[in-house]
Amino acid sequence: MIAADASVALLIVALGAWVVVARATFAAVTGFLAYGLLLTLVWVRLHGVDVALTEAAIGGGLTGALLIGAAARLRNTEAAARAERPGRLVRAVAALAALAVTAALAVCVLTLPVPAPSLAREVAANLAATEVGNPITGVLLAFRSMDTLLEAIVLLFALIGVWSVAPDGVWGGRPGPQHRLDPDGILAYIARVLPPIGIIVGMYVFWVGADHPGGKFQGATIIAAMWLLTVMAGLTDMPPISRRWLRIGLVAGPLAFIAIGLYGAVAAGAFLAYPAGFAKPLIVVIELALMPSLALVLALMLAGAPQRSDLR
Amino acid sequence: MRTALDLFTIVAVTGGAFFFLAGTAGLLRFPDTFTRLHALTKADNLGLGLVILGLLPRVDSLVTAGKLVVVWLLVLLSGAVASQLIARAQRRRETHP
Amino acid sequence: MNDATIFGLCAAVLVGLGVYGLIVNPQPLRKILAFNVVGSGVFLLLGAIARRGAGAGFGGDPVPQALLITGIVVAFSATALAVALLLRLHDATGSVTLSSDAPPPPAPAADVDAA
Amino acid sequence: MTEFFGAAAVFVLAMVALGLVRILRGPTDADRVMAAQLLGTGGIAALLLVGEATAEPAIADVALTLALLAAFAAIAFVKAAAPTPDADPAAEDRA
Repeated sequence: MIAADASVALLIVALGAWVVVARATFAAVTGFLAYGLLLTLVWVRLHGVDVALTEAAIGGGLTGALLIGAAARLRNTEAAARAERPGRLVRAVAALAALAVTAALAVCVLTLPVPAPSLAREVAANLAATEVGNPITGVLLAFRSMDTLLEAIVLLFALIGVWSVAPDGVWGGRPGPQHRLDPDGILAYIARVLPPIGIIVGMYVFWVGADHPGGKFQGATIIAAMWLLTVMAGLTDMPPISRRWLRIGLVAGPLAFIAIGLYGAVAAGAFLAYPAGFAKPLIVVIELALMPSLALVLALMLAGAPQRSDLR
Repeated sequence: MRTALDLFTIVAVTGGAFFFLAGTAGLLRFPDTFTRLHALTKADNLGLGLVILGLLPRVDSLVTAGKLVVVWLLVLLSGAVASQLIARAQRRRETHP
Repeated sequence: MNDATIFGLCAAVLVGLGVYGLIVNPQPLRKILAFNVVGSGVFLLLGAIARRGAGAGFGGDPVPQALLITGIVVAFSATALAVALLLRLHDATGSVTLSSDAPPPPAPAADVDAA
Repeated sequence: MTEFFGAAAVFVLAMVALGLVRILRGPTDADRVMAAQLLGTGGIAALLLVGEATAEPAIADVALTLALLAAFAAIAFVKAAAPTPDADPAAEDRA
């Protein structure tokens, strides 16, 4: 299988080079889509199926749609930007810098300590205490749950950042353009057929996350993508960002997470500690609370800043 | 029995690989966007279908087998929709430049 | 030469490629793309390190793998924020140049300082 | 059999890599999106072949996710390529 690994690695490097040097931005973006797909394959080869699932959902779906949309909207700026291409000297220096970084990292890779330091043994020894079967979920929601809490909050801050670039006149309005519905069109067709399947798959991926690869991020991403599909087909519209249910939905997950953390401080002596015997139910509650908030935040981030002020 | 199933797997997967070859050849050699779309959507879906067919006898749980069939159906669906949409967008571009 | 080493070296090359693109490409969207290439290179490096830490019945060290999931989601949010800023710059000024001595943009740049 | 699946995965990937030439050459953006779509199908096939080789059932879930989101980028492309934001290209030729 070394041959398979080496060919995937070469293909990825070729695509990475293409993303960087392609003349047309759109070509670079499409190259990046393919690149994300190959990364999914690499995560499988590196025995990180959870990571592969995340990459498939985020890299394959959301990032691709985000960048394609941006590239299409910025198409008319491309000619002007070509004139700004730096001269030979800058390019040579940049190439030298890139080579130096690559060489340094390659030396690090080749001189990594043997035997490799690993926390796998500690995770395996303590996983039983969390009562979840998937070690990744154990790490994300028990051993390093502070990281996950902060991540959820970082996502909220990023969304506030996206919203805050809206012009004053449309603040609180609906993100993105209004898509016209063609009730018999093929887009409306797929937007009716795919979301029910997608929601089942999303819930399934979320639910098996306790014991098998999967989890709330992957499930939330799939559900967010399904929602955006119905929006793009014109079947539904993005809500105005000033809606109260929307704001509550966004903060409910992180707030529940913090509340359980505080409960741990009272009941088990440390913030985010779980009392013995309650680890699994508390983890399930956190995941259940976090998932709708994550789906909302991811979909709204992709939809972008508010553009229409109609508050109906 | 095992050997017969293995043989079936090898034949189906090899056939699938052949259709990927055909799809790529069409994508590279056909003269315009529409014919290329044609090559792509026919050959690839058949290629993936045969690969999945070949893998089915080796799957030990019914759930996983069902998932694989659903994967194929979803790819068929999204391939059909995406090629329709791309072809229409392309025709619009060519008729109203 | 095992899988961790192959993809570790692949990651080193990707980071280098991304750094080059980040410096050389004048368009902000291309810089975002290059930054994502750097990011995925770093993730891949961490993935290779996780693979080396396989043990106790796991195919890879679960701690760095969990960090990777967090990282991929955060990288998406950073990209979405960068794209939102860029589109707003484009709406406000009609151009997306980062150059300080570029010709003045056609649209009035009343509410955004293009420099 | 592991070697056979590995070889088949490499072959499908090689085909997909050849298809990437379309992303390089274009000439239109539609060709590029289409080539990415091909890569999606081939990528799922390669993933399943590699997955059989490593015998991890959860790989079917990864393939399911990829298949579900396969059309997402193409739809975003068609929507973004429409000249006016609310024109639906799917409605276009039924006049």
